[in-house]
Amino acid sequence: MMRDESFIAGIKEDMSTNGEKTNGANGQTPVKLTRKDFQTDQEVRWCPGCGDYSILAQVQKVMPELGVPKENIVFISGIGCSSRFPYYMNTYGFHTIHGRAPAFATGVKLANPDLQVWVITGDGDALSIGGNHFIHALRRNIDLKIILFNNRIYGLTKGQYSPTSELGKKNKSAPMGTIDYPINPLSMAFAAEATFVGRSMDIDPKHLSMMVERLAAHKGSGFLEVYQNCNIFNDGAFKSFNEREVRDEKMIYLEHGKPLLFGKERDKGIYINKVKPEIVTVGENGITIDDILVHDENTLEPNLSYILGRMQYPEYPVPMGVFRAVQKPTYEQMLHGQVSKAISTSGAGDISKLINAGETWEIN
Amino acid sequence: MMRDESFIAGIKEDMSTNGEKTNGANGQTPVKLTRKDFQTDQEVRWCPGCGDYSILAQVQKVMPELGVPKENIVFISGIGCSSRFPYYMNTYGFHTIHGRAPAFATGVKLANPDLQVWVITGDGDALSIGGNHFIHALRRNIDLKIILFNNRIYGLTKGQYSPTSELGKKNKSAPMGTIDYPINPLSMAFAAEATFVGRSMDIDPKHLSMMVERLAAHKGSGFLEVYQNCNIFNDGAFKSFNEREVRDEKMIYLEHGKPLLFGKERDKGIYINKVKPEIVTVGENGITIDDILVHDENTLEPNLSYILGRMQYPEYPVPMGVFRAVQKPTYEQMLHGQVSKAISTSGAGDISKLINAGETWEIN
Amino acid sequence: MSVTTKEDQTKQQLPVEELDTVTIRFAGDSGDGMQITGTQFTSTSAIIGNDISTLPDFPAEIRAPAGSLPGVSGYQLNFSSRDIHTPGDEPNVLVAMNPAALKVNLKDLEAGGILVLNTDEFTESNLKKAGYATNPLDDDSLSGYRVFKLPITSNTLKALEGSSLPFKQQERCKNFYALGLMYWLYDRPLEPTVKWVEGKFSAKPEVAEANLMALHAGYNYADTTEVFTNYYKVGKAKIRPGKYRNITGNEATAIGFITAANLTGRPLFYGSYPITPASDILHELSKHKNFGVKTFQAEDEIAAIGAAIGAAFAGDIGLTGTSGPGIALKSEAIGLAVMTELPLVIIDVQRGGPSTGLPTKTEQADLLQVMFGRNSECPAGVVAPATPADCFRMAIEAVRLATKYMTPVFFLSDGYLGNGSEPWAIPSMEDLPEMKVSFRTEVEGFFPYLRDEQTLARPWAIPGTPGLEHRIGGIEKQHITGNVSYDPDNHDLMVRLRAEKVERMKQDIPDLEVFGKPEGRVLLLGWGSTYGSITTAAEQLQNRGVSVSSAHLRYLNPFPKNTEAVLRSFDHVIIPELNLGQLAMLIRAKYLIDAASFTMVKGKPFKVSELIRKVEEYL
Amino acid sequence: MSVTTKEDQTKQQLPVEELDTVTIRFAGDSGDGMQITGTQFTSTSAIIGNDISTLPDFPAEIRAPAGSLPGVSGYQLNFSSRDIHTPGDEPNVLVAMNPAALKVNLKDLEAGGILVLNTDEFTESNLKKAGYATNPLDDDSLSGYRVFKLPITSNTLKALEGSSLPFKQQERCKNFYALGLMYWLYDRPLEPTVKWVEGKFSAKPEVAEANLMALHAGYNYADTTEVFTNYYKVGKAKIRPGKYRNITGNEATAIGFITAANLTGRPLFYGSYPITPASDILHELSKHKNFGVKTFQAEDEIAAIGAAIGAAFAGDIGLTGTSGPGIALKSEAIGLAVMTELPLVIIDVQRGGPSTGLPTKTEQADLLQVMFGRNSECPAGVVAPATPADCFRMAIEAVRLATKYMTPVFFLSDGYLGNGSEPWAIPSMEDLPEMKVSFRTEVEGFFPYLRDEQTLARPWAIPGTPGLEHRIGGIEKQHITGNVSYDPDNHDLMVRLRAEKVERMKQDIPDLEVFGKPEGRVLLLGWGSTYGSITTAAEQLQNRGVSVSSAHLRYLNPFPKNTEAVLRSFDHVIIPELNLGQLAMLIRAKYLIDAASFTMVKGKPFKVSELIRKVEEYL
Ligand SMILES: Cc1ncc(C[n+]2csc(CCOP(=O)(O)OP(=O)(O)O)c2C)c(N)n1
Ligand SMILES: Cc1ncc(C[n+]2csc(CCOP(=O)(O)OP(=O)(O)O)c2C)c(N)n1
Ligand code: SF4
Ligand code: SF4
Ligand SMILES: [Mg+2]
Ligand SMILES: [Mg+2]
Repeated sequence: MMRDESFIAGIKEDMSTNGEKTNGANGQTPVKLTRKDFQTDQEVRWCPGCGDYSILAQVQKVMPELGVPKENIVFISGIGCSSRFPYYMNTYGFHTIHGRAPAFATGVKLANPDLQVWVITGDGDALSIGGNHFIHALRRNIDLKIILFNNRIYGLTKGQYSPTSELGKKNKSAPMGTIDYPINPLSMAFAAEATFVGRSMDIDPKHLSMMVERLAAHKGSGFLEVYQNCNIFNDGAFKSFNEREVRDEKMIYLEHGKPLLFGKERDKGIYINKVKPEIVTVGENGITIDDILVHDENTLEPNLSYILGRMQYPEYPVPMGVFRAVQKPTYEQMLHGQVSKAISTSGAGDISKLINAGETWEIN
Repeated sequence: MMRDESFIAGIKEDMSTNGEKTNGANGQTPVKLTRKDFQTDQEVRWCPGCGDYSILAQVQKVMPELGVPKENIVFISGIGCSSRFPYYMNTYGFHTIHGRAPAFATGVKLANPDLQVWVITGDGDALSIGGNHFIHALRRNIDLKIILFNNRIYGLTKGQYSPTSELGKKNKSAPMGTIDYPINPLSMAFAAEATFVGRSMDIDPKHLSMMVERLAAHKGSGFLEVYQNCNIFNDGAFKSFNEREVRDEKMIYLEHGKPLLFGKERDKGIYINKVKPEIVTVGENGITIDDILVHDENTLEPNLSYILGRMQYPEYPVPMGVFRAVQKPTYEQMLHGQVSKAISTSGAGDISKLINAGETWEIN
Repeated sequence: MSVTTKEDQTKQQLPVEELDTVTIRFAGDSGDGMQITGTQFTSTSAIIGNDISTLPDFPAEIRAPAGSLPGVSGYQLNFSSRDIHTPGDEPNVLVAMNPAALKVNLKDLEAGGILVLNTDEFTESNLKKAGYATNPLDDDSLSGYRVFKLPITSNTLKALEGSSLPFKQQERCKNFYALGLMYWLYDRPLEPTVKWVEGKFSAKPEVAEANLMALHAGYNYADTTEVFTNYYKVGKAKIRPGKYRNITGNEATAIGFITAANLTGRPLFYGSYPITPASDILHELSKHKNFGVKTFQAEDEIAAIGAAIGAAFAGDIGLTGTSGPGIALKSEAIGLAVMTELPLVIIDVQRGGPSTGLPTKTEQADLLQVMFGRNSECPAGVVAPATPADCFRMAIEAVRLATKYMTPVFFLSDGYLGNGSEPWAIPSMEDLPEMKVSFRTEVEGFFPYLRDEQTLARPWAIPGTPGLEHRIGGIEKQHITGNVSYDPDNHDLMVRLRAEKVERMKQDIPDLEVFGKPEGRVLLLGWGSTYGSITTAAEQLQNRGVSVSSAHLRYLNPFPKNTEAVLRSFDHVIIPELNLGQLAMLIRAKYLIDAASFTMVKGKPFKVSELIRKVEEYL
Repeated sequence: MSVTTKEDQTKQQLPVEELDTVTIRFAGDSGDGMQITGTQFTSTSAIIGNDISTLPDFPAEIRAPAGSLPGVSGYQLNFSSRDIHTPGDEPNVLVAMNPAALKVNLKDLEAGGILVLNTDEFTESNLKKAGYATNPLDDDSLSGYRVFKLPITSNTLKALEGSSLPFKQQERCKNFYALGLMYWLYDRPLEPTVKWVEGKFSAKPEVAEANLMALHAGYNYADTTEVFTNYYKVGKAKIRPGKYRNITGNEATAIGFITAANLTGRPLFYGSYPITPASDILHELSKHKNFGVKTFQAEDEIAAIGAAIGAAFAGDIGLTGTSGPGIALKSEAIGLAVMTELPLVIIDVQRGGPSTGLPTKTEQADLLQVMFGRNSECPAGVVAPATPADCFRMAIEAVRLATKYMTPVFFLSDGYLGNGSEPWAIPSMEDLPEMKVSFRTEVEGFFPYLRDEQTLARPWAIPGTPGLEHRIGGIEKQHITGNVSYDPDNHDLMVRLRAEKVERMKQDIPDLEVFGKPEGRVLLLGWGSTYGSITTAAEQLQNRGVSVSSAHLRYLNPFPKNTEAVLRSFDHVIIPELNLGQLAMLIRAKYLIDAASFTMVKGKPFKVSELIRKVEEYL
């Protein structure tokens, strides 16, 4: 892609410094908000025990920390249980139509880059009907904070398989078992070259809130997959690896600049043999800590992240954390940059000139 | 995805041996077809000089070799210059709507797995409006032979940028330059875990016909990207690496089981340093042929293919050939397998039983 | 058929009242099993020979918080010794399992109606969730009803003492207790439910036993405590003899299409993407793979219809189903099916709108969408079942017309039909139409767009047929050859041919029938799920001796041949619809008849009384 | 203004004929530059004061094989000393640059018309490509015309001898040679084209020079060879004084929306996905980023409208544009905009259908789609420009209504309007309406669905406004609060409020004007791009003294207040449409007037003569 570099350099010059206004940037005294400020008067209508509650709680907890005034925050969702989320956030919100939330969010962000725009979606919403918008929003590197509640099922429509359901799973619409090979949401995000990709889960609130904070801080297309339990239609979908008792051995937490270690004793690690990750034990077979892959979120080529994202249970420990966080000019910066450049080149638009342009003639 | 293995094993048992009938399988004497048999009486309506002609010629050339009777071949396309293709193939054909060809093709293949079903699409058709169907067809591993004519432009609508257009490219709809980061079609295919992924180009007919043959032979979701010159709206899009004079140095042909070598002297090769490919020279800096990555199409995990697919000009030589060719049960096999299983378990459906099922009562 | 168990001894001494029609509504929390209670009461009533009609009412949330207003789930049924067509305007009896259920449903109960309350659930916290400031058990807000305050939960638990089931599960049996109470009150036998429970829970005998104990406990409680001072009988209805089963519209739709495909001799292919209230059709069809049915859950509605069209091209019976928002998405592809003249049936189980609207409620507002919701002149057939069981017949009709005329046909159901149920007189195989399809195989004289003279259908020539290789697509076709053609006159011709083809279905559809006198003062003209209310209104008015007839369009495009003649035989035509007057618009435009539109868009069917009041304005 | 160069000397001695109207069609291969020839002739004619009207006719293929029938590209223009409204029924002159162009266009040429042929291209191979068995230059098939056989290509090459341009490029100048011929024949000045060429090719002076040499060569050839034995003059038309420019409908649309946004004080956001014939609006808008215009080429039509709705939510003027198939795809999202009551304008540049249809041809068959092509009751405003220049005005109207009433409005253009051009009387800034929008900022008393009493609009409260945080969405809204509501009565109310809101736009749109007497025997009622033919037909009939008037609806939903009154003032209403009677259906249903529908679906406008023949049936 020969032209990228010089073009981006050009764009960087044109760019006005757009970005969300932080608290007080409006010229007002910053008001310290609390979690309660982000709750609405609408009754929360998820099934009792649903993992969505925990995600809501963590997001509401993180919000006041971000220093963004709540009028500058917009939550946009598609359709699904998860997509009811905006009703419970006392910010601006838009519960749109199935699968298209990234498109609406794109319009909001392009219209006003000062807004912090979140997208809440489900595995069906984002990866089935909405797969294309999801990919295109990510590849454009528009600054959206996308959280996908992955419960591996269609919750709202009562239990059909979703694109992340396991092969062979029996359910309402596949009584003999699903025959669709599941999609790996992270692979999609890497293919689309999302600049931020992370994963967390409903039942690890501390990690979850940390990930939400990281996502909020990122400028560019951000994607966070959250494993979420649907206790009605797909109870325990993740429990074989994410229950507290087994978690240490069956999951691995990614930390930038640190070796990829896991296990109760933190003695197991990931070693990359050519391109294939292998599990090795430090201290066995001559393996030392130096053999262990050191995590690096920041490489522009998503090769490593892609490989980590493909590590799946039970062959591998399931990675949690930030897979990738890189910086490149965002779509809204480039678009508004072109607007600024056009104005500086041709002057601010003048309607009278516009309509009188081209060849004209007078009739007397 | 724990359940895969046992489920697939089960499926394999259920599967009737579906597959395209080859010539003569109908019980008729095989007739040797020629290239002419695959030409129609419709005037070919592409611009003179368009790369599409070459692709048509190669496909028409390969067809008779396949041994599939032409009544069992179906070409399905979306909308675009490329999508006019079916009109010129004297087989069954369906010129559908923009972006949705994989969906129509899925229906055809599921209705009759004996048919050999080809999908012809463009970079806009497959990756812009049709991105989601493209991914879902691939991930289901339904036996479709998808050829994407990538000319990095919207041809039929006269020159707007496409999802594969280079960043910064000036064109009809982006007079100040495209600000969309381009999509890498191969990355998408790997993310969707397509079981066959290849690349070729209009101006290398020998390679192209070989790739078409390979694609035809594959059972499962097959994807072939073909670099195609649109001499009207994007002339020379690939010439910086694919012109005859520079090709040897700037492209690399993948061969299964062979080291990844290129260059006029075939002395340059690809070395994988952790997960990052590097270009090295055999005989320099202590590099021997054994350091060179040996190509392997058949690993189930698409890690390596993914990394190769991300090698882009000018940083890397552009790979051509088969990136990945693996075998797993196809969607139509599993679906028809479930049908067979249901019949063997519950008996062939009986309408009278069906309507009289459940609690019934008599009124006299 | 009535059962006399030993527990029935008290009953014999109590006064019994004969009623001809009763409407009961069971209401409780989503977790309370009210749908089961309702369907059990329904089947039992059907089995003993009542005519029945039902209306389930689900909450929009999967499982709203227990005890909350949005979490209330209801099931209304009407059973009668007469021929009935609606679940009843106002319940005569309301069984409310908690305060929220009372709050949501009380306004519908008839004045003086019977109100059965589960007192155990009227706790402070539940009252608060339902928004009651004071406890209605204690204030006099219920004084206008015959209230029975019963500790249903605790009685159930008492009856199950010693059961090995966990507490929560024991508690869940309370719906069977309530069912037992009602069985006693309306003199129903327990056997059918006993049989059902035993079958359903055959793998979990403790659950079966607990449910049956609760059922009997409820029945016996009523019998021994004399809490009810009389009981009721509702006699057998005069129902056409035959074999019956209870069926929901969505079930009838699914098996209707399986049957239709079977009659054509081709496999059924169903491409769909889940959406309320159409998903159950996908669920049902996916269970019947042994009929060669292929169900394909696509990535979205567009892929679903795309696959169905592809399957039709390849010779399957192509079917796709969804609700209104999904139809919007499918509309571009429907245009392609019209242009390529392939047989395709599109199911629309309508729901409240616009946009996401009221997904779990019913509406009839997609008629104009299915008629016109595509670019350019793009005609398609439209049929609409009138009752849940009628879905079976109209499914067959849709396939018959689509395959015979080689064109898409809409099957316009709605949430009320889909989820509602009624007894279905199971047809015998001989009643079903002949409709075997045959593909073109003859090479000589084959042209993809050469038309049948009578139907204007083009030949169905499927891939795999030697010598008929041809190409179709969405660009205008040349008459006869089917080649791409930009010729102006050809386009005009083809546009008119496609329209004429749909128009010609007229020759193949039955006349519009009039219920009542064939001429007179007022005709109520309806379509779709309003059949029950409209027919009942007409019937009641006719019983009063008023000159009112009704007619119900089950074919909406084209209209039956005699439609205009029927309409012109009445001084006034009133068209009641659950929309803002869509059929009325079509009728007015076509026949220039000043038909009055009567509309209500509340996510639920008309009440008979509302229709009667409307008609009275014209008398 | 006429130019007398030294070459004009011969001309002075030849007879000149004064004509009041001439129709020329230039036709050639797609690569022959006929569109440039046509537009140059058009601008020059406009500049010297003729009234003009044009009809370009592109092939559907990008560049079909040279010399083939599908590769023919044409440009027809009508210029006159009278007020004209159509590009003319039949050309008086046909310039055919090759056999294919002759083959495709000859049938339209008037009997005895002038036929200019480029003999150089009548080679055997070209004749074969065009399907000529014998050379029409040699047989007598052209005997009914005044044929001029000229070696245009070789003359051009001769004139360019010595040019440094490659042969191919020299050959391409032949269109300017042909233009020169026609300029001479119709007595047009060369200056405007000279100026244009110099400007256009300022970076390539050799090209400019070659084109101008060809132009002069053509002109001089006519002047010196006396191949034409007379020439023509077409005098100035009486045109309203003012400043004019030639403008296509798509250009007028683009700058209309830029102007509209500017008048509201908000930036324009255009979300679109390319599609013929709407793409040029995207191209044009993308050039005007200095007006703050943001163009977003989305991944598909759904994303395009989604982004436009998102932008509207955030306070931009949300605009999305496409053609019929794209509208089908957008329909679900339009429903959301209706439900969330956001201002949005949807452009539909209609084309031939159904399905992919005839993508480069015109049609008026999306009216019912935009009215009804969405699930449930989902009303939106609809405006339709009548001429290319009228697109400017109606774009402003669309934005004015959408922002004032907070609801989606369709802008219904078509291929004929979009690509066609006409002189546009450039408005002065003072002529433009006041329509500044203001957002809600007041926190006190804010409710998302509290309505303006007069317009029923809800407040536009955009993200970023402190204290007005609120949530909207596609589920039914509670009146005033905008909270999710499943209440039956609320739903009925909201359905009717949304309909009423659109209906109330009536108070804000001008009356329907009648061209001709306000009452009489026949009214021709039209809409959209048929304005020209209908008005011309009415005018010609009026000139004959016949009682015929015409009226043109530029507001289609709602109709202007006086519509019924206008219609009832005539014995017969005839509604000519390029569809199967869509407006006729709406009018008949609404007013129960027996309006006659006159339809033609040929991918091109009515001929005036066809309309006149139709009207004559009613006289
Ligand atoms: C156009 C359209 N098609 C289908 C639906 C029905 N629908 C609503 S949500 C949903 C899937 C929800 O699954 P997911 O996105 O995983 O969300 P969850 O409920 O599991 O949180 C579907 C199919 C719809 N609302 N709109
Ligand atoms: C629903 C719809 N939207 C838009 C179009 C217009 N359209 C036709 S082809 C095309 C893009 C073609 O690009 P590509 O797929 O790259 O094919 P190419 O012409 O380059 O071969 C577009 C936007 C359409 N036909 N249908
Ligand atoms: S259905 Fe599942 S995902 Fe939806 S609210 Fe209930 S538990 Fe949560
Ligand atoms: S526009 Fe480009 S892609 Fe299309 S036919 Fe012409 S050269 Fe080929
Ligand atoms: Mg889900
Ligand atoms: Mg392309």
